Amino acid sequence: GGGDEEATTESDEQTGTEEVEGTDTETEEATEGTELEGSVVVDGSGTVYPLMSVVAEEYMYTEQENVSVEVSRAGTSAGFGKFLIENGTDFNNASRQIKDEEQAEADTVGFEVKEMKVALDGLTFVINKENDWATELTEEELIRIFKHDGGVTKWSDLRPEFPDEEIKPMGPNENHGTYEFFYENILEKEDLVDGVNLQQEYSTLVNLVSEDVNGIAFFGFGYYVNNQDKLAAVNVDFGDGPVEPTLETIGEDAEYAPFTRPVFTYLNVDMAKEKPQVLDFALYVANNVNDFAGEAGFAPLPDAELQEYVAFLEGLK
Amino acid sequence: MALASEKAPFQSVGEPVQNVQVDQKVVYGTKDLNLWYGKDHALKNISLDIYEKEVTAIIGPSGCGKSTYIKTLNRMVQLVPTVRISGDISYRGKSILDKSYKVEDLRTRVGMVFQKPNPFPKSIYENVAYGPKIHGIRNKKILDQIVERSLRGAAIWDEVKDRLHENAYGLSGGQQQRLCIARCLAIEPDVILMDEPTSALDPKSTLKVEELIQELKKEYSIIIVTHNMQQAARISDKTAFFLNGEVVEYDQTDVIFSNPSDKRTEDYITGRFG
Amino acid sequence: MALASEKAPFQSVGEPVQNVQVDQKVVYGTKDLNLWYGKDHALKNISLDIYEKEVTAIIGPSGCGKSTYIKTLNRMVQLVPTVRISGDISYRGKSILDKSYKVEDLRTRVGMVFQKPNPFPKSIYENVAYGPKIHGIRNKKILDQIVERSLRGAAIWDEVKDRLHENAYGLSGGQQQRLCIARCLAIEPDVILMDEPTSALDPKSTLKVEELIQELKKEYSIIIVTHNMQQAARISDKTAFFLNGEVVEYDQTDVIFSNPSDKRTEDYITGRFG
Amino acid sequence: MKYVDTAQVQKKMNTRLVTNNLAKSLFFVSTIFGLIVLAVLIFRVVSEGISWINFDFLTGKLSTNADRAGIMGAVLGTLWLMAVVAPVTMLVGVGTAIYLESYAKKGRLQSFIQTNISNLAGVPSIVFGILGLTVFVRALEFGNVVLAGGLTMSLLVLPIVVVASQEAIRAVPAHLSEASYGMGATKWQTIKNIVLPAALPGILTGAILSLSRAIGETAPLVVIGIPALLIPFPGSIMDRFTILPMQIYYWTIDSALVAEYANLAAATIIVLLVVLFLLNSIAIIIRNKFQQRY
Amino acid sequence: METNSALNEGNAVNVRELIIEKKSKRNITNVLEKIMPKVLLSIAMISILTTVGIVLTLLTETVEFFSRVPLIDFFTGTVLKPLSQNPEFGVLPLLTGTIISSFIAMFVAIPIGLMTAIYLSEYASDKVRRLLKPMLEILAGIPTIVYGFFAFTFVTPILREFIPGLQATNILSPGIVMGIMIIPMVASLSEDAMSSVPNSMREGALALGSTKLEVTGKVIIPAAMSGIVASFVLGISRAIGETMIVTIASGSSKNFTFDITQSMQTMTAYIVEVTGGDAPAGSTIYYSLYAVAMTLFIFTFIMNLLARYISRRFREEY
Ligand SMILES: Nc1ncnc2c1ncn2[C@@H]1O[C@H](COP(=O)(O)OP(=O)(O)OP(=O)(O)O)[C@@H](O)[C@H]1O
Ligand SMILES: Nc1ncnc2c1ncn2[C@@H]1O[C@H](COP(=O)(O)OP(=O)(O)OP(=O)(O)O)[C@@H](O)[C@H]1O
Ligand SMILES: [Mg+2]
Ligand SMILES: [Mg+2]
Ligand SMILES: O=P([O-])([O-])[O-]
Repeated sequence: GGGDEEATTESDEQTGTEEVEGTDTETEEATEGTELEGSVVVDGSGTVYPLMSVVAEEYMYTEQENVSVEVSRAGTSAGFGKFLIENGTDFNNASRQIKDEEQAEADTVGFEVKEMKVALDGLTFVINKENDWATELTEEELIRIFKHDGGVTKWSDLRPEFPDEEIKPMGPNENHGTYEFFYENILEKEDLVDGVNLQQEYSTLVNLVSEDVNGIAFFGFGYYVNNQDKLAAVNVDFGDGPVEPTLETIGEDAEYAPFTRPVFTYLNVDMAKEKPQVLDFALYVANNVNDFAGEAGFAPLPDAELQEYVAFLEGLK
Repeated sequence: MALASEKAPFQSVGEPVQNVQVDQKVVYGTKDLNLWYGKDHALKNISLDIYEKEVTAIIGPSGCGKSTYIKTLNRMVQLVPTVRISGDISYRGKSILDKSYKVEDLRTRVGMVFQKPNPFPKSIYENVAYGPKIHGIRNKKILDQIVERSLRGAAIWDEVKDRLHENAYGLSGGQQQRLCIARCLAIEPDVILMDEPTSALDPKSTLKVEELIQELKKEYSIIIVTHNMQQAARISDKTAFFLNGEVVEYDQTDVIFSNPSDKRTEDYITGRFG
Repeated sequence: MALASEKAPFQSVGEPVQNVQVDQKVVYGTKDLNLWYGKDHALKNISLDIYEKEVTAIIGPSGCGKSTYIKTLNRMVQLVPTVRISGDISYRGKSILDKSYKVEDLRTRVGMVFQKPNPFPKSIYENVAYGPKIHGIRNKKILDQIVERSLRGAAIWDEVKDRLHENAYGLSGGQQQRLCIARCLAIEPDVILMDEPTSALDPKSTLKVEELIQELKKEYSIIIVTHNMQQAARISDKTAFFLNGEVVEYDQTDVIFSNPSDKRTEDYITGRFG
Repeated sequence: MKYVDTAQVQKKMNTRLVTNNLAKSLFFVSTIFGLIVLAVLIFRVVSEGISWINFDFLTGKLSTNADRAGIMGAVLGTLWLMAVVAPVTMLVGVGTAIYLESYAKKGRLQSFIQTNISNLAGVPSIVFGILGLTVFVRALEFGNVVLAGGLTMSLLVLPIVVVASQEAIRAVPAHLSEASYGMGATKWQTIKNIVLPAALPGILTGAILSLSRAIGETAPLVVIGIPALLIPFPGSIMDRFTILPMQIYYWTIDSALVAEYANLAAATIIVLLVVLFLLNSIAIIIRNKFQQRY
Repeated sequence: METNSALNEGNAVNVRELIIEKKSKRNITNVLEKIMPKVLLSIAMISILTTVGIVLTLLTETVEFFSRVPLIDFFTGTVLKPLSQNPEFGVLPLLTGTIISSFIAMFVAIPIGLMTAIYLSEYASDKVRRLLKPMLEILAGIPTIVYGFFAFTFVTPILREFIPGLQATNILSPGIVMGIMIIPMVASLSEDAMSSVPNSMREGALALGSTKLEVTGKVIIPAAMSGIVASFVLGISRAIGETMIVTIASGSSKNFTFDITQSMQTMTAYIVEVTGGDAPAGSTIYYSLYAVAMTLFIFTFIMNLLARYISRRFREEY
């Protein structure tokens, strides 16, 4: 059924494009009409990258042709490394909140940092398509699989009716905010299980799980949505029955809330004051990011929250 | 390739440049041999009989085809991919240009000594034992005997008997050349082809090799290419003079040097050119 | 490098191997010249005077130091980094081994023709104009005159005048060699050194070059290395016989060839070795 | 007495000839093995990517949307990179080669430089990336722009040009320069007028091969840092840039995000291979056509 | 000869005088002659500077690294968890990854490369050689990123058909592909070594009735041994330094294992991972990058010196 799947992805793409086109007309009013130029440098989270790159591209095509928004994706922590220096990057995308020591570093260098949530992500656990037993797991079972002393090495350790085969837990490595969110918020800073396979590239994880019936990995919802033909998501039981991660269930007050996290971009406010194109792009993000979220596999933020950012940014002009 | 189908082990008289009387066995018969390197016509209508247990010298100016001819006799010339041959060469009555004639076989019967001594980068012993070994002789005692006899045959035994297992490159040029002759003797050839075997040697070594050749002709038929006319005069029984790929004259050596019938031979011998 | 400090423009008689009477101007005086390639003693105690407007031939077996000697005369030998020299060579009375003597100057006065014709991969015209150009002559008209005169001087003008701007590699070997002579004439040298200039040529071209040399000696002093003894006999006035880096004999050519005083010269000339 | 038994020799002869023929087949198969892999590789790439190559793809800007993504930016980035690498390596590479072949005395310094160059040739490209990052990007504060990438690549391919130029210079027969010296020419005159023109085909061949190495390298630029999304075209050596291999790299690892990226990567590989093939063909033509036979 | 009279009659130009006259003005020639050696020497020094630059760059940061992580821990540690809360910096996982992948590569490249060299040098006709050699060299010219793609999307899936336990990312597949990439290098250098054995050696052996196989096995290969071995060493060095193939096809697990079906990381891939993340300057992980690079540099440096030594020391005098 390869052909079928291809067809699905294609039509997905198309709907995506239409949505984007729909936004064009809306945002045109927001433009000031002034021609800006120069560059905006964005780095950071690989999870946020798909969202920010689409936003940036659309901004360049429809708003400011002469502004170059460069988006890289070194990972959240590494991105902060480039952000928290003099004349560093303008934005740093993050799939976790800035840490205290990072904030302190910004103070030392001497610039103001503005945190902006850009979307909501659901931490998704994916398994092989052939895996027909672990399609529904409890939150606690998932934690036991990944935790250092969870006492689980085989599926049958989890539930006796599961196969007597070794579990292959995987995830993004420590370069990634996704790892840190998982480590800090879900494992509550307990070590990961010994044999866990941590990878730099999400594509590697997708491949590993799609080829290994005993594999289970966690990453952002977006990487699952784009690979539904190869992977299945675990429906998580947080106590009230299994919840499938979807754009509807992901949300700070929705059913998938325990594994929902906001993703951010951090703005160097001093840069925004200095360079009009940085501020303009920040405004564009705040005004339009919700229109792109679904396409990139994120749940949208409440409008009110985004309007706060708009107000703040307008104030910098 | 071999166009001429008739085989003439004892070539009848009447060939233009052959005034040699037939009183000995013919080893090599060459008839209407033509050879091209690509478009380059290097041998033209060579007809020539070579006789047993004699030294036959081939002389001529540079580029006249001496090496080409001698290399045709053991088909080494065919290592050059562009070579085309027509005509016929028979060795002991059998046409060697025939596809069915195995070159490896021919070359075990026809040894060759080259212009520059070319020992293998191995020990003296291994150099001489190389031939017998590839032909399947593994018995150490027999090999020892072959090596000694060959080195004696090449008049170099006394000089190397104490260093048989040293690298052959430690020898002087003249010794190396005699080693190459020994290597050739080790497979007990019938004919030995020599392409300017002394041209890279000093006068003393040259003398030694010349003496050796005189000795060897009792057992073997020898064909030698040389650019040194005095050498040809000194050691050969018959001499063929090549020019531009043709045999100008082929006769008893003393006739060639004292009373050549062709003006070009005389010009060459008296050093008008070359 | 030059150990001998005394300069002897007109060398007195009394040198062991020099029976030449002093009736002409000396161009090159060589005294006690020794030369080493690293440890290799290539020239041993050479003492030799060379006279104006004569052809001086240098003969000897391969490796005896002929090329080395002739290359010492224009200090080309010093392109080999391991070379060490002792003794003295004077050109027109001035010691050329002296550091203060600029080689570029020496070489504009002493032309050289090599064994293999070595035209530059440029047009015929550019080949001849090369020398004048590097010496700063840029005027097109003057260059044209020089080129024509030099090509005429080398007896090749008629053959190439219609293709002056074609590549020199289109010429035959003999033509190339005469072109190299023309190139050499273009800077109007005083002496021309020739290292086996005909050894790569066919008989016809050899003849042409030999005739040219006879013509050139009216104007220039010529020193020619040759391995062809007949050639030395035909064209030279004096002949030096080298052996193992030593001058065995130096005399009038007819004396050397008809009545050599050294047994080794005789052996060589009669083809005992080499 | 005969030691060599002719009958025995005859008997062995056949086995020897058969062995020889078997070995020959084995050697041939080995030779062909590499070519088969090459064919498979090219076939796979072409079948995945060829239908994605069209005018818009070649001339379009980069996009996150696979359907409208183009590689003009990467092509121009590659050209800009070549614009830095070509002159720098030619100047430094040929200069070094001339020094080593014509001026350096055989001795410590010469063999030190020579050893150093052959060692540099073996230093992993990623180490050059670190050097470039530390020196050009950070210490000299160029940032990750064409100039920094170009200089890094120049150092990386320098040994290729040096060695090729040395060989070309060495291949100029000594009798040509001797002829020039014989006319009273100085050393530099001889090098400039005789040696370099004669060595030029070889030098150019080396230079082109080094260029094709430079535009195919990825690792040093990964280290230097190339943005994943960079839409505007580079317009000078101080602009940020991307090149074809980087684009292939990003699209390959992002194929987990958008499946079509794998096709884009394959299409870009085709373009890169065509460019490399053209460069190498030019090198071969120069080598065969203009090489003087002396 | 009439032509010669031209020399005497048309003495319109006196070249000798012209030359002497011009000589006094030829300052530029003299100046160039003086400064060119110096200019060229300074250019030649750039290559030395490059090496110095590499060594200094790596060394300063490496020293800093070892002030934080003991040398012993680095070289004997089997656990590499650079980003972990309790980081550990054992380089052994990377070393085994590097060595194993290079070993697999050479396992492919040496036999096939050598046999290819034999075929090209001893058996192929000139025409065939001239056709095949450039085609093989294309293999060496293909960007490594393409090989990475090939290993990941083609070779691994095929291998998994035969090797059930093989991971989607593993060291075997990139090892094999690296080997294929190195074939032309081994083949080409070995072929050079074999074809530089003088033809007289070949002729000598053939004239004794040897078959080509015997000539090759008994004369040519022994004579070319040093060049052949040097080509192997250079091949290994190339495999050690190769980056993109392993980065893409072997993933980034820092397993300390000898199981080639597993994902492993090489030193080069580690450098890509860490610099790709551009770890903040000053962190230990940032310095670890340099320590690994230094190790890699020393590794390949030794290999290259070794190759040079072998091809020099054991160069046969023919
Ligand atoms: N491998 C080759 N390919 C093409 N032409 C060749 C080859 N070998 C020889 N020739 C040509 O064939 C002709 C005869 O060459 P050959 O070597 O037989 O001359 P020779 O008499 O042995 O000369 P020398 O005394 O210089 O050794 C020459 O014109 C030569 O250029
Ligand atoms: N560049 C060099 N380096 C070392 N030794 C050399 C060099 N050139 C010549 N020789 C040695 O010096 C000696 C004389 O050589 P030279 O070339 O002068 O001889 P030749 O008489 O010209 O011989 P031929 O007739 O072969 O040209 C020889 O032993 C030779 O090996
Ligand atoms: Mg010959
Ligand atoms: Mg000489
Ligand atoms: O790539 P991350 O979003 O996990 O940092």
